[in-house]
Amino acid sequence: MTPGREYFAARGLRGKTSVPTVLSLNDVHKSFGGIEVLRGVSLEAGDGDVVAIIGSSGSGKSTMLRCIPLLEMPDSGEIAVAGETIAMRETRHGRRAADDAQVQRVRGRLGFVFQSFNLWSHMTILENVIEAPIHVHKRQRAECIAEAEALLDKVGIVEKRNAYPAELSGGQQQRAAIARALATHPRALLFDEPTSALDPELVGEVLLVIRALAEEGRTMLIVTHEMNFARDVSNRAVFLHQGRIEEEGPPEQVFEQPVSERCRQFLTSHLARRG
Amino acid sequence: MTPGREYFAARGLRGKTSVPTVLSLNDVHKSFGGIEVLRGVSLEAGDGDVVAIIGSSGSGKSTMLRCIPLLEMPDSGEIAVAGETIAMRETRHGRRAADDAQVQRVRGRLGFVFQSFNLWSHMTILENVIEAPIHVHKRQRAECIAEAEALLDKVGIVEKRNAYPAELSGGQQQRAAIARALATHPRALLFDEPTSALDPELVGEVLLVIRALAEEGRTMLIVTHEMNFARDVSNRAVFLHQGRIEEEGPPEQVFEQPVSERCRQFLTSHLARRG
Amino acid sequence: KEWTTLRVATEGAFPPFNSQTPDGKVIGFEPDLLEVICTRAKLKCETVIQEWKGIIPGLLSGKYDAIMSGMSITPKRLEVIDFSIPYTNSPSTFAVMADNPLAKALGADARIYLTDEGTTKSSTEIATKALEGKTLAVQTATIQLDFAKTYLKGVKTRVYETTQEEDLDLKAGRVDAIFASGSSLVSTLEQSEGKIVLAGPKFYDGLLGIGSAFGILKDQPDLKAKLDAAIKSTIEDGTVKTLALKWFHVDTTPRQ
Amino acid sequence: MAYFTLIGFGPRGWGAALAQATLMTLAVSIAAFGVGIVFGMFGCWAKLSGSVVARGAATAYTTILRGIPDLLVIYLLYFGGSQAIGSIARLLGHQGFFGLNGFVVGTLAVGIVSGAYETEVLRGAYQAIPRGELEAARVAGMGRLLMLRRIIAPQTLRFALPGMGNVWQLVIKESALISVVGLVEIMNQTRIAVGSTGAAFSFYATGAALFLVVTTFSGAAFRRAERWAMRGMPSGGGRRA
Amino acid sequence: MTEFGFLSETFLTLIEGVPVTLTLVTSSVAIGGVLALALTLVRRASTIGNWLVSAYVFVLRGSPLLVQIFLIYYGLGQLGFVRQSFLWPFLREPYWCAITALALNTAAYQAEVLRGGLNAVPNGAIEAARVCGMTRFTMLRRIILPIAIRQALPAYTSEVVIMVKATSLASIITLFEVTGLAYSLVSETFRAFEVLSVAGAIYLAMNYALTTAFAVLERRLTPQSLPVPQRPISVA
Ligand SMILES: Nc1ncnc2c1ncn2[C@@H]1O[C@H](COP(=O)(O)OP(=O)(O)OP(=O)(O)O)[C@@H](O)[C@H]1O
Ligand SMILES: Nc1ncnc2c1ncn2[C@@H]1O[C@H](COP(=O)(O)OP(=O)(O)OP(=O)(O)O)[C@@H](O)[C@H]1O
Ligand SMILES: [Mg+2]
Ligand SMILES: [Mg+2]
Repeated sequence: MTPGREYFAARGLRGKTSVPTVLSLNDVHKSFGGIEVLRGVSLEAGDGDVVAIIGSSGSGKSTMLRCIPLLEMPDSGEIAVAGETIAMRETRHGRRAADDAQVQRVRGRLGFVFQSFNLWSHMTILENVIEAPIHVHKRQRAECIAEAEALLDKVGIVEKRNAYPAELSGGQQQRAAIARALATHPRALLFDEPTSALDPELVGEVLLVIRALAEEGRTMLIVTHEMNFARDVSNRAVFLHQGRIEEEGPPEQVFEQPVSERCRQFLTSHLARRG
Repeated sequence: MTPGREYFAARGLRGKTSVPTVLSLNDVHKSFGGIEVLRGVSLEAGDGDVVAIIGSSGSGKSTMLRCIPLLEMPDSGEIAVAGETIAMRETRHGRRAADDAQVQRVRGRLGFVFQSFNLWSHMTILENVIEAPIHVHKRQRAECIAEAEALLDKVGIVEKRNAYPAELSGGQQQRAAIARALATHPRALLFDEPTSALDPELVGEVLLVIRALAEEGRTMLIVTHEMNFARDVSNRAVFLHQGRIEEEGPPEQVFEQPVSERCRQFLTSHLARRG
Repeated sequence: KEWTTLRVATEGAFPPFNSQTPDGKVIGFEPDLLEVICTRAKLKCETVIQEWKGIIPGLLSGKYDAIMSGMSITPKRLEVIDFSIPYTNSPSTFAVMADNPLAKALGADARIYLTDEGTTKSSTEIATKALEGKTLAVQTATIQLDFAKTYLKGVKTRVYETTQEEDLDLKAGRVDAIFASGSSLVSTLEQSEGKIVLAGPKFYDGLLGIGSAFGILKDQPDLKAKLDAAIKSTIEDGTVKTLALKWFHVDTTPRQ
Repeated sequence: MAYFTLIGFGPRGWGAALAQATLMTLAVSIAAFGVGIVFGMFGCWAKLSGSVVARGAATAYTTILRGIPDLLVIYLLYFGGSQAIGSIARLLGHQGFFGLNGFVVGTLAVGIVSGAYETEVLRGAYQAIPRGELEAARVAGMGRLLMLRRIIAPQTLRFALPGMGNVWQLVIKESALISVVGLVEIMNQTRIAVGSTGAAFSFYATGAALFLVVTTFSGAAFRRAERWAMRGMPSGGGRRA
Repeated sequence: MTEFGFLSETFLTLIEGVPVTLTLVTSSVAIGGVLALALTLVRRASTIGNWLVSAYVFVLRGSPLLVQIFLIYYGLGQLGFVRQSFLWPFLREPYWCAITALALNTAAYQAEVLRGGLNAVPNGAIEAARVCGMTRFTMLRRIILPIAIRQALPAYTSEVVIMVKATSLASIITLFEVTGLAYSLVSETFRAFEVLSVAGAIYLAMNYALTTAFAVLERRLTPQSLPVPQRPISVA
């Protein structure tokens, strides 16, 4: 699968600012009950960028991802999507979004795959996928169904389209969640461990899907524990440690010559079991 | 990490019947709404056996595991734990366990780690862990707490002992679920993708925990998508395909010289991305 | 059976027949009369407060021996229980707002006995005509409701559960007149401070019954005889008249 | 008469009587609510049990007791009960009235009726428990009772509390119906006062206010209980968006 | 009169009250439902809204419906300016007062039932809706309410059944439906058991039809209650 790798390597050379920024986090902080989980995270991603986010459990990866669509409200710092900085205001009850309509608009441009899938239990798989295109993006029902079926076929669960989430295996639920996120043609996609429940074959397929999306110019952030996958899929990698970005760069650099001591140590355990 | 590998290789040579059987499934069938998900699965595991179960998404791995403590009622076939065959009877409403007390006794000897964790949301992590030892196994509270804290420490989340499940990251929840399953000192442990939310470091640690348990003579069935992990941890591997066991044997054989065409193909995608 | 004690049920919320003071003492026409009757019948009487809805079931189940609560003798009630002779009989009549022309239109203040068909017909025709297009308030399950159904055909009636509610709607203008027992209207007039007046003729007898009496269980001739004798003596020596004038401001002694 | 004289504690005021009636309402309601919970738990258990007979019986119970006017239940229990006992006693040669205690019968009647509602509330809440957590309890080897006590009951309570609050309100107001058995609770006392003084508004408004006093305190207790039951769900469902 | 003759006559008398009961229930439950939804929206919109709605729910749930009907009908009728106002032709009629009182009351209860349902909506489902850019309203309509209503249905069924019986209170403002007629008949004939049993049978029939309809709805809305056991969807 080297062609993909080369394709990205070429893009990786571009540097950060050569393409318009689609996603950006600027000095984002977030605490839960006094414990600081994010301690100033800054990150930018442009068109076609695929950023892999690695780090140990509890390092704040999910929290960081969840801050982008404001599922968690950052205590401080800025978030921008497609050039639009989300306006915040301080209230007596803490920080809030200043403009709900803006937040909805911004969210409409994003796709999110949750670590715990969060499919809507009262809808079938097909209904889950067509929900946002029809009701948020106001597209034609028939067209949405056709597209949804194509997507479900791509992830290999089209025959489960009329099943409810509770009737699916873990991997099938995860694929449904991926299809749901893709259905709105988002500018940027945020994946929280999108392959955790998938077998190696499917991981390979998801890899192909993500590459195709990158070629269409979509931006992606991918939190993952599978180092092979992270390396293959990304053109940039970020190592998060205790709420800070400890290491950032092209995957070759992060995975092979990490500067940070902590990152090297983290990867050792992986490498140790590769041979 | 070769010592472990050798240890298991030695044990793997024992053959199936040299040690008393702890878990056995005999020709288990299971359908959901007309679709046959398990089509006659037979499997035995003895003291200290660690069986890795691999297979593509939807092949029936979780269903098979869930049949053992009768979370799913098999349509036909027998299940035995620690030499005791679970008695079933046919009723007008289908097959049922004949003796509830027996089922509870058998379940009390098993530990189960769910694919979706299923922590009790109204209890803190510590309470989750001590629940069964105190209330099912009637052990001393103080002793249970001490042991639970040791366990939580082992999986690295002892500082979260008073947090509720909803306040934990995915990996932390998974580790809590593992600690909960270990707390009752079960004869046999059933793991459904126990490392899906874990980073490589933690995967390594879970590996060590499982090896230590195997040395204590505990029997384990582990469903997993991580082939490296499966190979490292097990002394026997089983490849499930469309509800049937297609390949079974020592990990070396299953992973390196699989007989079944389908198994070879499944593993290729993994191997392809290993280099 | 030898009667020495008697448990008597009263609603305790039907002035001026019976009502309560805040400390739970029952006052009114009936308690006063009961005292006299009990002395004369040599009975030790004990009063039980019982909500109206359950007052007859309570008697039937033996919770008390008699009911004295402004209960008129009617054929339907006679199907289930027995009555003593009546101790009071007040006429039924109309009440309207003082400034309403209806006060005059309902006809002259006269005693009409329903047993006399001629006067009944003419006076009810006048009343029916006066009430055309108007609304009349009557209380549910009363002899007055039966009267309205029989003699005031075509008049729109609205049925109320208690007398207080009739008063309120008369004042609010939702109804134009009330048709009720004269003695229960006494408190309506008092509480209205002159804004409400009685109007039209006063009707007696026939459908409207022969008055209020003790309700007792069937087949208890001893008790009935005892009560009847005592009531008779209070009527004859004018005790009933005195008490009626005190509580109702009119003489409601029943005809013998 | 001025309002405050009317409801005051003076010789012509109804204050003391109303206060006593309020205590009676409270006593009856608490007892009946307790009875209702017991019936509700049995009903819920029966409805969810595998037994066809138990389920049928529970369905009949909830359908009939929720379906018929509550007063009928009270009538049947109180007058019917006394009549039955009375006739048995007469057969045995005893005389007189064998009244059942009004408080006991009233409490029982309201309890049985509210138990039918409680059944439904508990069933709805039970079904909201994530299935996975029940499976986790099962594989831990928990028996039915243990699972009920340790997992199902606390979680059911969490989802049932708002509904149970409704049932509590219902019970308080249902207690007003049992004045037919002669208990002087708020509504009955109000009715007597209205009848005796004619001051309908003053007393109805005061009666309503007294009910509000009762519900203020019980409402606060329920809110506390809910907050406690929702522990561990910092982002519990239904948060503001 | 024979026992059977009495029962059938009672039945014929009481059945005349059924239309009154049904119109009162359907209109007040429908209006109350819309109101409850509005209250829920207001409650979630802001802190002040939450406070106001809580106060409303508190007062309406905390006092007897009987008193509420009484105050709306007789209380407002006492006030001179209400009688002068344009509302009087409307408030003059017992029917509209009854519907107003019943709807206001059930709205408070329904809002509470809905809140219980909302508490049971998994947070994950809400988050998934938020990240795909749904407006609050769409989210409420498409995700939250369907799940919440499903959860709240048993309690909601109870509420409607209670309303069917609560309509009997309308008799204090001169609307005689089944219970009102039954009480009149009881105080005419004093055969409480027989009359109330017939009334009970009529209510049972109405409520049985209602609960059956709701049970069907409940089954329809519960895909997971297919014969297969339920499976967890997600944690957290
Ligand atoms: N309750 C159910 N109702 C209907 N179908 C079900 C149910 N549970 C599982 N299935 C189906 O059974 C098949 C096997 O499911 P199972 O969960 O055992 O797969 P798996 O091997 O664990 O897959 P994964 O690796 O994705 O978790 C799947 O196709 C699934 O859709
Ligand atoms: N709602 C919450 N309340 C309190 N603490 C929280 C909450 N959510 C997350 N945390 C804590 O914040 C830290 C970071 O959590 P996060 O979910 O971002 O980790 P992660 O990097 O995604 O880990 P994993 O790989 O295990 O999913 C953890 O220690 C977690 O316990
Ligand atoms: Mg995470
Ligand atoms: Mg699975």
